[in-house]
Amino acid sequence: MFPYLEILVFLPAVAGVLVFFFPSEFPKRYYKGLGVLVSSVEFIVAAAMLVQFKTGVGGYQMISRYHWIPEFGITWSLGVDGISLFLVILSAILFPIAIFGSKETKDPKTFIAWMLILEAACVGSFLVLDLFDFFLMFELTLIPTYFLMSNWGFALGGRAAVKFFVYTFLGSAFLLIGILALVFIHDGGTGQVTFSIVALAHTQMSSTAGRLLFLAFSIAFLIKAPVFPFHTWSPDAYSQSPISTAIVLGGIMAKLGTYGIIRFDFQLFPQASRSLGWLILTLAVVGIVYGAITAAGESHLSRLVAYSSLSHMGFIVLGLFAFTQIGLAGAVLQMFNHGIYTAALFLLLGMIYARRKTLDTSKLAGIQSKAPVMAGIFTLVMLASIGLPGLNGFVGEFMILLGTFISHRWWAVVGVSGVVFSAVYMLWAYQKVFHRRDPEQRSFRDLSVREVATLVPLVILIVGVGIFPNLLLSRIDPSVHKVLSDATTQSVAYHSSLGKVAGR
Amino acid sequence: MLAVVTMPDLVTFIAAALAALVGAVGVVTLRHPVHAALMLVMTLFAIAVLFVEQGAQFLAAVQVIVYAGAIVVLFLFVIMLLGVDKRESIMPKNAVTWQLPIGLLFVIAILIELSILTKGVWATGTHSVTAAVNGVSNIAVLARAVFTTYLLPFEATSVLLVVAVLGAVVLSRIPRASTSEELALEMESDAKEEVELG
Amino acid sequence: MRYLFATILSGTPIKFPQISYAAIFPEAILIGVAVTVMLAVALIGRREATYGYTALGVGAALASGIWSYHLSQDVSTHGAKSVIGGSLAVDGFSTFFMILTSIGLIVTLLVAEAYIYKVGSRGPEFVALALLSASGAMLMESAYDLLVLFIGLEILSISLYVMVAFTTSRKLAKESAFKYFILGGFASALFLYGLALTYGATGSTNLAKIALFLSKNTLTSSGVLLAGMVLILAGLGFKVALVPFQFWTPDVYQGAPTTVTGYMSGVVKAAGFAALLRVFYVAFGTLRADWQPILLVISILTLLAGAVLAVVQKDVKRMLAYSSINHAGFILLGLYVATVTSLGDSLYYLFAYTIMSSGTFAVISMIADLEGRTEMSVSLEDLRGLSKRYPKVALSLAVLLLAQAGAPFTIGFLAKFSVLSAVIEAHHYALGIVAMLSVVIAAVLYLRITLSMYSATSDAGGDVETTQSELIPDVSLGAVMVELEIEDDTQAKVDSGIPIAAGVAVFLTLAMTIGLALDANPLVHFAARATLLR
Amino acid sequence: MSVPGSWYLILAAALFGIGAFGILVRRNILIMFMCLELMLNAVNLTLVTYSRMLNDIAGQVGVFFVLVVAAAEVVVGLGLIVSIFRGKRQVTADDLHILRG
Amino acid sequence: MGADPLLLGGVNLGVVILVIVKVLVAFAVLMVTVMLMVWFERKVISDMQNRIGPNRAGPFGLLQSLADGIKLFFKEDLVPDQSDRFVFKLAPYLAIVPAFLTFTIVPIGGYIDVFGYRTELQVADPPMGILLLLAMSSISVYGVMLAGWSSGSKYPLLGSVRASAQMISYEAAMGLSIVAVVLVTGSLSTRDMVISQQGSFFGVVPHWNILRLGVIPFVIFMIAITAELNRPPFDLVEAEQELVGGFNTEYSSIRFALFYLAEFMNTVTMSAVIVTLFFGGPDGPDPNFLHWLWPIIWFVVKTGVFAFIYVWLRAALPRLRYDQLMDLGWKVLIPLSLGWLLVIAGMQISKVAGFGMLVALVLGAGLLYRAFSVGKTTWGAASSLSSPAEKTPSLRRPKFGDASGSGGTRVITRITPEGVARGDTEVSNGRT
Repeated sequence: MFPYLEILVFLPAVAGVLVFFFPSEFPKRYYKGLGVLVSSVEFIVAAAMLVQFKTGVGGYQMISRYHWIPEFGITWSLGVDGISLFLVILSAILFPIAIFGSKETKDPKTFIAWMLILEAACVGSFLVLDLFDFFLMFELTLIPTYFLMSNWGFALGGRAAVKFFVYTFLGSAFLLIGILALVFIHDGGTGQVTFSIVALAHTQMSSTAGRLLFLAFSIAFLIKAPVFPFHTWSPDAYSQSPISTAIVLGGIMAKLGTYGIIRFDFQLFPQASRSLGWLILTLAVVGIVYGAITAAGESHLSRLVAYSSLSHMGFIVLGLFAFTQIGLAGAVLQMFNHGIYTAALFLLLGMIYARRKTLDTSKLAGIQSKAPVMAGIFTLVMLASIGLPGLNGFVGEFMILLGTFISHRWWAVVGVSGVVFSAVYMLWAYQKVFHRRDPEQRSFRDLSVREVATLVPLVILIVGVGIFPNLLLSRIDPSVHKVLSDATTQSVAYHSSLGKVAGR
Repeated sequence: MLAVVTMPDLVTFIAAALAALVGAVGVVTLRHPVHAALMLVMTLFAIAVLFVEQGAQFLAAVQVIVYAGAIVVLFLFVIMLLGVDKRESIMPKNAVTWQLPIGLLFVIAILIELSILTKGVWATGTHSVTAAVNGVSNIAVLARAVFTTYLLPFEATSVLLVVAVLGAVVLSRIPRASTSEELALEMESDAKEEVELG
Repeated sequence: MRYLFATILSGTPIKFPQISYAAIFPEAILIGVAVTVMLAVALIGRREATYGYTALGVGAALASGIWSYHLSQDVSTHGAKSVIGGSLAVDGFSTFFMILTSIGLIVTLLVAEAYIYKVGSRGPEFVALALLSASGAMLMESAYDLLVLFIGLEILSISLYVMVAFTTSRKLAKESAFKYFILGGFASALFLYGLALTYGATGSTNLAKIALFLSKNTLTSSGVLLAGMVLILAGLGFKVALVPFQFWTPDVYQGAPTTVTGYMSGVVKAAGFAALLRVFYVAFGTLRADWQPILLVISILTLLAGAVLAVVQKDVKRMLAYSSINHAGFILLGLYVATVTSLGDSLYYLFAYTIMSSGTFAVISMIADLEGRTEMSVSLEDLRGLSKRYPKVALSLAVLLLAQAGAPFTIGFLAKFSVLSAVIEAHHYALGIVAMLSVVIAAVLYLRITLSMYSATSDAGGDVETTQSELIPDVSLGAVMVELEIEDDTQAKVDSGIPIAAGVAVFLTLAMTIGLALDANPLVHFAARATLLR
Repeated sequence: MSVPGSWYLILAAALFGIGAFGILVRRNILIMFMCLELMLNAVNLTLVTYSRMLNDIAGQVGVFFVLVVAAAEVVVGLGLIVSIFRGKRQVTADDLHILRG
Repeated sequence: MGADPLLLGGVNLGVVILVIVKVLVAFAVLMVTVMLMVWFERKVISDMQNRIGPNRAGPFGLLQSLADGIKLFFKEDLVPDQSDRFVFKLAPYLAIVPAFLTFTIVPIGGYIDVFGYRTELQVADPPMGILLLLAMSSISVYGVMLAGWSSGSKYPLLGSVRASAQMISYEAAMGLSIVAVVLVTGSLSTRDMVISQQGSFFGVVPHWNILRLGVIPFVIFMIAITAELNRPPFDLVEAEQELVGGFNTEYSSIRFALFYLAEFMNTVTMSAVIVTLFFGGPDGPDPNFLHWLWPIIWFVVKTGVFAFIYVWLRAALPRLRYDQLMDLGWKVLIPLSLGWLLVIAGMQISKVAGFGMLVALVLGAGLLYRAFSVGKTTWGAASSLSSPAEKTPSLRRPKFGDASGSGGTRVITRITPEGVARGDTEVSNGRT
């Protein structure tokens, strides 16, 4: 079989490392093209994989496995299922766009190299089936991000990068301890040291141990997502990153956290996930409301997106811990959607910044009349983010709320307020930036063809997924079902409700 | 315990122990390096006497030859060569005052640890693992041990001596490297370093 | 004449121990080549032929390493044994460390090539001293008797005192050399006193005999033994810079020639830990309950102090000194845990650490050389814009630093992982979290250094400050681009100034840092197989 | 019957302590160095005493090695001091104040 | 194993008294000998210089030394103002005590029976015997050194620094030649050494160490000991022309007398030691009566010969220059004695380990000596290499990328007054 997954992980990694060693005579202007080229090839491979992916099958597909460090029981194993599938696709879509849309002129060689390595790390994190490998990849995302943020970021990028790094690394610290503890508990029970997710899923442990491990894992994922109250790094990081990195941060890396929750928390500690679900649910709901309120008060557009992201990630977590088929499927779908429209938002912000050198809502005004194309696309993306039916944001959010309502009614009720708030702050910001009359009547160039070309794929996805969610759901559902049935014995009861929603 | 100790032994021990202690205290308290060195010699001699008292004549002689004869002489030599025979006040004004209490604490810790932990039981090991000390003269026994059981460390000491010779040669050849202008720059950079770091 | 044999041959005839020349070959070749170097200088007198001397030294180290590997193969087939009257152990542990020492020595010598060229007339002596000192390290690593250990320690230390003082033309260097000397001597004295008390308590200095005695006897009063143990720990702790005894490290690391600093942080630390591990595992293995609490406190302090103090430094060498303290804490964790597998984990960490640290200091030394800075002061400011001036050097340093931070796909990560796994396996979860905390703190440090290389020069830094309110260094395409392009052309060839030997050394460490992580199993397996002779 | 070994050991411990104290407190480099020698001598006394108490020659062999080591250390140490302080008048550690702990 | 039979039976009052008597007798004898030695030296030198020498006090001026001593004793005792008083007063004693202590290990005869106790004719016969000589000779440096230093004056200080350097330098050679003796004796005890020299080769030639060892250790020992004693031609310590009077310039009165006494006591003692080590000590023909007396006579005669030789040397030889002195010590005597030691060791071992060992060690010794002499010549050449003119790196070091770019030739960092110059690339980056 064609090694899609290996290529997906190693192509950008090898390309990234090679770029580092390019001779300095290599003209600088070609680097960006090179980056786009590599990531586009990556996209093509990902697309081919999507075609190859068998629908209606729950487990991992295209599994490959090599013994890497037998002494530690570490293997190098890759596999994809419905949960990781669209996250990989998301990465493969967003990276070319981020690179293409990037405006970094300083040291393009290193920039491209880091971006490609970051892509490899992100894709790798989604694809690996071995806890050790996952941790490696999970960690590996930090380093490029750190450098991208501090070297190409805004003035305070360095500080934001340190904050980001310390927060997420601290989370990883717990993750690593948790992984090791789990492995040795498994070792104690079976006498077999392994890091394989599949093998570890059936580890027998006391409920206390399970809860502690669940917390250790969750902290890492909640920080990465981010979920209230671990989000404090994110506004700084989003606002100080270069646009391309912000796209990756908000669009892809945030999903690493939620992906980790499904993949590891649910599969490895199903009981603890259920018994401590209320805790995470509460955090998620608080995050939804808090993020929305804070976003409403925020005058810096990037920070606004960061807080809105907090709110939206809260929704996703809500969907996850609802422990219903529909909620979980919605959450997985929403991960994809959120990635798309967040990326689009950041791209637009970058374009605004390139023209006005500021993202402060109080200093921006009257763009709509000068740049109608931009305003139009912005409106569309914003509406998707608010969750307007027919656009992609709606499907996921609706399924999440529905799923949560089934199992955790009151949380869902509070969560709905987030939708309302998001409409408020988004429209408010839109109104300030685009509709107010600009007192100085400064000029504002509309989007160039190139910029439109950058945005078009995302717009298509926003609309397309909104209209045909089943293209995705049909691939997501079996895996979600498998996760749930592995995690719970009662999944059959909820299965029936899936039919109604899916057939909508 | 005292009853079984013979008089000459007791007298010798007390005299030598006192000399050793006085010498040691002298090294630590006397301001003048030369005086301190002399006090050190006194301690070394006293220890040599204690060696003889315990039947280690060879080591006593070597102790005097190596320590008193070579080491302290080298000390004195260096003191005179450098012309640093100035008095040093024990507590210079700018001295770091924490050193004294720390030092005291450290020493008291060692002594208390030893005296309390041991509870009077000082030696718990088995008798004669390597070779028994043999009567009046143990030089042959010592030599035998050095050339059999401890052959390897004995040979290794030769490496140590090579290192020492090499080191001494290297260290004493240093100032050749500087031309006058380098020297000038060096001083300048010294001053700069002080500004940067001091 | 009759008298002679009456004296010497009276009593039992002297039974000389069987000398296993194969076992001491790694040390012997180093010593032999050191002497050869000096003889060559005396007889040929060409002191400026640095490549020749370096080649001799590297050849010796290589031979020693290869022979050690051969020995380790031998051990794995025929089993470990003690040789030469039980004073040396030939086991997986000792051969592991000998190979490690050879690698460290090779790197040191290669890096030193540029340095000894600069030192001029005293260059060959440096090579000889490095070889001798490494032979001391090897002696320490395979010592099976406390006295042998002590002699090895002193051979190592005394040559090192000289190497540290090799260029004392600057005040800082003088000071650090002396500080190192006095404190090193102090540590040796502590170790010796510990040796003496241990001898008194057990009746032997041989590790196996001590262990045998302790396993057979229950001491009525273990005070002397405990005191001896603590003093030995303190003495060796000084050498490897564990926390209450670490205060000399930053000064000495900063003041010493960077080449020597690399050597100290790599080979010397490895030797110290080898001694520490062997003494505590073999001789005091039965007293585990007594030393574990002490080690727990020390390792936690070492981990945290190393990491925290490193972050507040300004000079790169000082930072790395503190970070090496942090690493020492990790290695000690393996000893503290003292499970069957933790020894191998500690060894793996040591190996990784030695490689990374030697490499890092090699690059720092290269930078100081290339930039025309003094050896002692490479501050973060100096590193600014390094990636522009010397892209390859900067990249190497970045990789090595990231490896030290524990970045994935480097041996640094695997090392931390393996020690942590030992800690967790023994159910010390809190300790594991503390260790990871220190990693997080230390990582910030490494990233800071790396970042400063990749950020603009200090001039540009000023610009950033003025435009802070304006946020981005972006977009006004034309002018900036042209400027950058011009700058690049002038600096494109700057990397060509790298001394060949040092370049090879750095490449070697880089290759091992990455290569041994990608194909991790051989080294992991090797470290796990490096068991102690008991 | 000669004096019990524990007396010697206590004396040696005291000497060791005094030497250590001296190193920590004194600022004159040469005197610090002398204190180091004092400590080594205390160790020697300990070893010889144990050698007698245990009726085992190993302790004396140890002293033998310590003497060699001490000699080597002094040679290098004094060489160091001479090379450092050549042409200076004052040999106190307080002169060395750039590096603080 | 030689041990004084006196002490074997346990210690009681009689033994203690006997030991004290032995000490006192030895001291008295030594003092008298020293007195005579001073006279002897002056007389002999006078003779050699065609003078008469002391002839007023006593028969042949024999009491001249006593008279001088009494005169010095009554002179004013001056302590210089700048001196370190305690050390100044201590130094003379440090000079004289080792001189006497060395004498205690010299066996001057066989055994003697007194009051039922059998004892050796030597003050003490410790098992480490000859090491005491080394110990004491190394202690005797202190007297000279501290005397010079404590005077608080430049010339004495220079004298004492010279003295200590000289004494340390020659001690090594001396020790190595003693080791040769120990090697053939198999014991450190002086009595054992003497005993091992009894007998003869082929019944004719005495079985003395000077012959057993080949003459070389003796020559080395002789030269080294002369230097240790600071006697001519190695008396740079008290070179009047250069140093006014050496380390004892500031001394007067009885303290000066003590130094003087120490020097002559050392001369006598060392003559006795040479006899003990190389000339069989009290060994000699024994005409079968007065068994206890003959050894003493032989001993005294031999010692007298060496005492004469010392005086002769003083009269005959000019003083060495300081660098010559050091060269001789380090570059000739030490390698020579090392090499010879190897040869002797080879001879000893070859009896057990076969002839090949001897050959190997002789070869080794030859190589060793050769290496030293090569080192001697090239060391100078090496140091000229590091002279500033030649240090300028004329060589271009090969670097990465040398072939490709003309700009890539980086000359090694040079430090110039203008700043740090880095060859032909980038002279300044704005922060030199």
